[in-house]
Amino acid sequence: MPSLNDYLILSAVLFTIGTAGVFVRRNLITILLSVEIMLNAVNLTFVAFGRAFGTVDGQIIVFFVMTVAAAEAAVGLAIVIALFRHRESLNPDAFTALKW
Amino acid sequence: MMLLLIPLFPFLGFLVNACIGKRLSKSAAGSVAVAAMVASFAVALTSVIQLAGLPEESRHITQTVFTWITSGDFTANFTLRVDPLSALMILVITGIGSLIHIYSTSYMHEEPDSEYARYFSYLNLFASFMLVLVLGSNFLVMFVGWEGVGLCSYLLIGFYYTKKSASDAGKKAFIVNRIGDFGFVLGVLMLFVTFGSIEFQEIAAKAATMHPELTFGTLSLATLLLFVGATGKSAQIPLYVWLPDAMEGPTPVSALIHAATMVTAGVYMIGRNAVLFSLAPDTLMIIAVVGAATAFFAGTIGLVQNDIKRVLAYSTVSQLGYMFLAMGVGAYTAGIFHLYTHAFFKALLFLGSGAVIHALAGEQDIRHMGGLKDKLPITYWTFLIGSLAIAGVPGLAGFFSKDEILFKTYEGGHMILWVVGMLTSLMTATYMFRLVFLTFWGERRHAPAGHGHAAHGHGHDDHGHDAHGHGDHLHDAPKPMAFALIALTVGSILAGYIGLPHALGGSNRLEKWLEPSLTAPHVVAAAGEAPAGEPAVAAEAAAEHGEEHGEAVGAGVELGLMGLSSVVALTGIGLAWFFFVSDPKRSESVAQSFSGLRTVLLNKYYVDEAYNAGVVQPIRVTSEQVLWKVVDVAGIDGAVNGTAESVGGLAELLRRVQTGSVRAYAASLLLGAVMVFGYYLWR
Amino acid sequence: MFNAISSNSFFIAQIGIAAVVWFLLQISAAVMVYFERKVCAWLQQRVGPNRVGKAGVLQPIADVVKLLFKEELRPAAADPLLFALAPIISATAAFAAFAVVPFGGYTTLLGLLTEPLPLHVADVNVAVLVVFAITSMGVYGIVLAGWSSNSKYSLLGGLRSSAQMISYELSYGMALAAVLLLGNSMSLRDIVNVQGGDLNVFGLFSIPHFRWFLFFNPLGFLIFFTAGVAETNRAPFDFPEAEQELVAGYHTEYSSMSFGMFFLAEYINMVTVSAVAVDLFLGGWFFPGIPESLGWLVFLVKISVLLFFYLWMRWSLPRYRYDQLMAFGWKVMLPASVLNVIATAAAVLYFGL
Amino acid sequence: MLFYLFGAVAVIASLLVIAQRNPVYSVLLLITSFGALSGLYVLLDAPFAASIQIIVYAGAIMVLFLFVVMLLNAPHEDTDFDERTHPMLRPGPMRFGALLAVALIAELAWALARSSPLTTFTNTPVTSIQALGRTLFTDYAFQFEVTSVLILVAMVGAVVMARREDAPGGKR
Repeated sequence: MPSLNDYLILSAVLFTIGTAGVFVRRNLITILLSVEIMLNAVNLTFVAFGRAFGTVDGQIIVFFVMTVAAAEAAVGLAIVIALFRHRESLNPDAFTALKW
Repeated sequence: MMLLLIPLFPFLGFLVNACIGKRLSKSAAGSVAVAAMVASFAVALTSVIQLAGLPEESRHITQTVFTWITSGDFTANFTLRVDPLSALMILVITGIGSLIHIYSTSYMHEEPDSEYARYFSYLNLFASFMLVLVLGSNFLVMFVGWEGVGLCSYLLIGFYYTKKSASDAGKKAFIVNRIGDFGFVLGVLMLFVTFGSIEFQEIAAKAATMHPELTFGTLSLATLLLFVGATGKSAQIPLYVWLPDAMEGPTPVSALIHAATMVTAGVYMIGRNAVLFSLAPDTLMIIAVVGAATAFFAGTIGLVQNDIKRVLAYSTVSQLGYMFLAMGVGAYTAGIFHLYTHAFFKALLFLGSGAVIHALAGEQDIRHMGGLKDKLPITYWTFLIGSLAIAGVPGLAGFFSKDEILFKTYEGGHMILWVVGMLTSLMTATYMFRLVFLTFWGERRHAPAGHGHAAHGHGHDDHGHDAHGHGDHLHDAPKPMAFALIALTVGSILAGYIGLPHALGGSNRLEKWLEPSLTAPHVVAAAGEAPAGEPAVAAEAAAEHGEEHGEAVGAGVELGLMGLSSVVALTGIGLAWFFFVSDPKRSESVAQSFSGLRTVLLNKYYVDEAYNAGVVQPIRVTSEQVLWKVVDVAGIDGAVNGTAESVGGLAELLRRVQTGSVRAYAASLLLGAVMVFGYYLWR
Repeated sequence: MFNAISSNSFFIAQIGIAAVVWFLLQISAAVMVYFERKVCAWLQQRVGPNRVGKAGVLQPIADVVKLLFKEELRPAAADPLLFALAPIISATAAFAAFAVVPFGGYTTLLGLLTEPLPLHVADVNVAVLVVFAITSMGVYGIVLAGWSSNSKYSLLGGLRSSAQMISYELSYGMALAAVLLLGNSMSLRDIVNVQGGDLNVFGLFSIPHFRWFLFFNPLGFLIFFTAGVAETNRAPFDFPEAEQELVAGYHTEYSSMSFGMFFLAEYINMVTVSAVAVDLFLGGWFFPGIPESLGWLVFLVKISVLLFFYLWMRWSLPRYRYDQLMAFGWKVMLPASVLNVIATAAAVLYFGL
Repeated sequence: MLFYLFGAVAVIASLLVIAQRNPVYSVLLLITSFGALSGLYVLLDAPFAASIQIIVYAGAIMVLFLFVVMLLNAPHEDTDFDERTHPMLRPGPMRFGALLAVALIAELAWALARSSPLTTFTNTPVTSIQALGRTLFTDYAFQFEVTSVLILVAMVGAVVMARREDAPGGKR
């Protein structure tokens, strides 16, 4: 029977993978995917804690996180599409016009 | 409720004329304005009748229109209140106001439509503000009217704004009034601090029950400040200078605002707070002295002025001085009475002079008039009666009121003031009849070519020329003007009889009528009996001591004084006749012999010059050299620009952070997260 | 959440049931193919398959054999892994969905077993959600097939179907929600048991085993069924494979058995949707006057009725236009289903159903 | 041991997601990882969370991703752009970020090491969806409403942004 810490370690690992993904990848869509990974890592901790404390709050927060994730995905992808129309590229470094 | 309608009608008239006046024909605009005034007069009349029906102790009608300001425990309601005093005022304002409106319809007829509408909109606005002033039941509402009439007076004095002198006069009036209003506001604030209220009634009640030692300092100061406001509004020394210049406005305006109504606001205000002032004897003394001084001073100037309207203006100042004298000696009734009669005959005189100017195509210099007696019969007779009234010839309005004042002064024991008053009334008679004789009697003295032209800056030019071309058949006042003149003449003859003194077998009805307004509210006074009844009684005593002494001194003295003053009046007229009719040379010779004094008088004692040198210039110089060139440019602008520039410079540095690379932002975000997290782990 | 396995024989029996279900599903596909043609023929006043075997009953077998012997083609430009994966995904999803669908009461297999055995593969207390989840997984099969085979027609078909399925999943879920309110549970078995109660007709008389949610929530049923049709890409919503426009949509490039799997998946999905519909609305294995022991038969009959509806619709209704489909899905179905949920909730609160 | 199975799947899949050059594969692998996570939720007696994990994430959000990937015909990363990228701009933040990621996991490990290990789950699990729903619509009612508004806003925003100018109808 795995302990709470195991779940936490797992989610820590996942979260870091996501974080690394955000930086390593040069494709906006993949970066968004990495963000989703991070979100899910957090969700895992929530569910695990909820289970540990025997409350439903963990799952409810997961519910909210998912809603937010959906919103984020919708808007993010819309932006990606708009960007892709302007330059035929999805590389975030292609969009550095908004600076000094 | 009806009270609101009284100021509302003129205001509506104002709105109509101000908004769509340009598109209205003259007759339409004029009739709108007149209708508004007449309607308001009707309402005023009905409400006063209703008021008279009420029992003496509760003789007032109050209407709270809306709660205006509420902050903490302080609330100011927009409340209108009619009591005997304000009843008298609204009747005068609406009544004479209507007449003057009617008069104006034909007087201003040469103006282009838009100007015409503008004129009437201003006039209506003035009326409405004036009514608010007298109807307001607390200082705040009164102050609204107070400032409002100031504004209208400014607008109307500068009505011919294309004329430099006119606009200057407007500004002068406005600024001088500001000085007075400043004092007024301070006084109001002080009263509020002292009594925690701005309602006339409450303040009066509280003050009446206050301990004398409490009242001593604060009340004197507060009332004094209020009086400063009054001097501004009612053209007393030292702030009278604006009124003579105000004659730049159209003559009916001078009649309405600068003779009948607005300038008496100060007097009214003092009457309104009679209780307060009675509790501040020092202030009363000052008021009395200032009043008397102004009366005399202005009278002397009036003797030598040559502009028909300026003479009247100075006489107005001096009559106002009379009123303040009355207030000062605690004869509030007398003061208000004089205010009321004066409204009639001074309006009449102004309108008469207006008729003359109208007939002479804008000629205002009496040296170029004369011999109009037969040309302008109506004007002449009405003007004559007005002059008799103001001179104080027995049987006419002025006689009773002026006499009342002098009598009260005398029995108040202020001998010097009484003498000054007498002298002034002598002068009054003199300069008034100088005016009459020079204007209407003798030969027609035409203006030297071009001079007349210069004199009439009014819109009368077009119809000025033909008047000059064949000056023989001048036309007398047209119907509306004639109507107004005659109505006012009747007024000036009869107005006095409501205040017929006991001595002449009349029971001074006016005094009875006004009493409730001038004494502390009975209920509260009664409540105040127990702890500090003494001052309350004192207050009543002070307010009514005229009556008591009336018995004390006795009718004999009063009669004697009347006789004396009538003699004085006749003497004055005689003097005028002696100098200006029987042999005009005499006046010249006298003028020669006292040339120095004459020039001084002609230049109004150089007061304007003194003010200019002592007040205006220093302020101008300091604000130009110091405030503008140093404080504003270096200090304020420097601060503003400095802020802007420093922010800009900082931005120059900070914007380097904006690499525009999403990943960089994310990195910084993560860095922050890592550091915060690390901190919590580490500590 | 899987209910405890009590004894060996019981365990074996369950395995058996799983196997039977799996087999039956396969068969059903074949049967469906046959009936599809037959019904089509009837509706078009033709004879239909009649060569292979008596009245062409063996036709499906022949088809399968044909499919098996065809060559497995793969476009050069296709993405090999996904191209292979896609049909498997859809087939798996199709099969898996049925796993949580109960299709009968308890049986002891005529006394073979000691304790009664529930007739389902797996009882999940959120069965409804699971069904929903798995159907939504089915999308990937089609989308990936469309994308991986790297051909315009396929891609278009894939995109269309993904859009279509996402749009109709919403109404599908909403219809489910209404039923959940009525059944006050997410376990299909509980829901069916509730429907096993008596139907009280206006307090006049009551019919046993007739408390079907169809009567309480007809609109819900309509929506559910329509959405189901769309989910399974059947006419009149068969856009992914609109022959006239896209040759054959997402499986244009597929041949042989991989095509067969799509084929299979489509029919099994139909069965699953019908089964779920029966469980949710048509009182599962209950029917007035028929003992629960014969429940599975009742269930079968009901499913067949629904399946017949599928065929009937396919051969009698013309296909929508794509934009019409979308407009219908978002502007008619979704609002209707939402209103339906609200109305149902209100009714449940008010009448205490 | 199911936990380790699912955990391994999740981690490996996620790693592959970011190691993958082809976004389509990334999406699919992410879906796999989500499947594993939902399995973990099941193990944590959270069937509801598990189901919506599949329905919402795998079933809706990921389809959306896949859809976009296909719509843009997702370019692999070595587009002509990358060659033209400003060298100072490209690798710097990437390396730095990776470094930070390492630091982060180090910190997390540290934190876990310090924390007293909650060995097992002793509390009785709350599996009933009724309880969940009750809490959601009573204690979290306000948050729920806020979220709905958020969704609405996101929807409008997405429609507006993804619409292309020449086609007023807009694209999904």
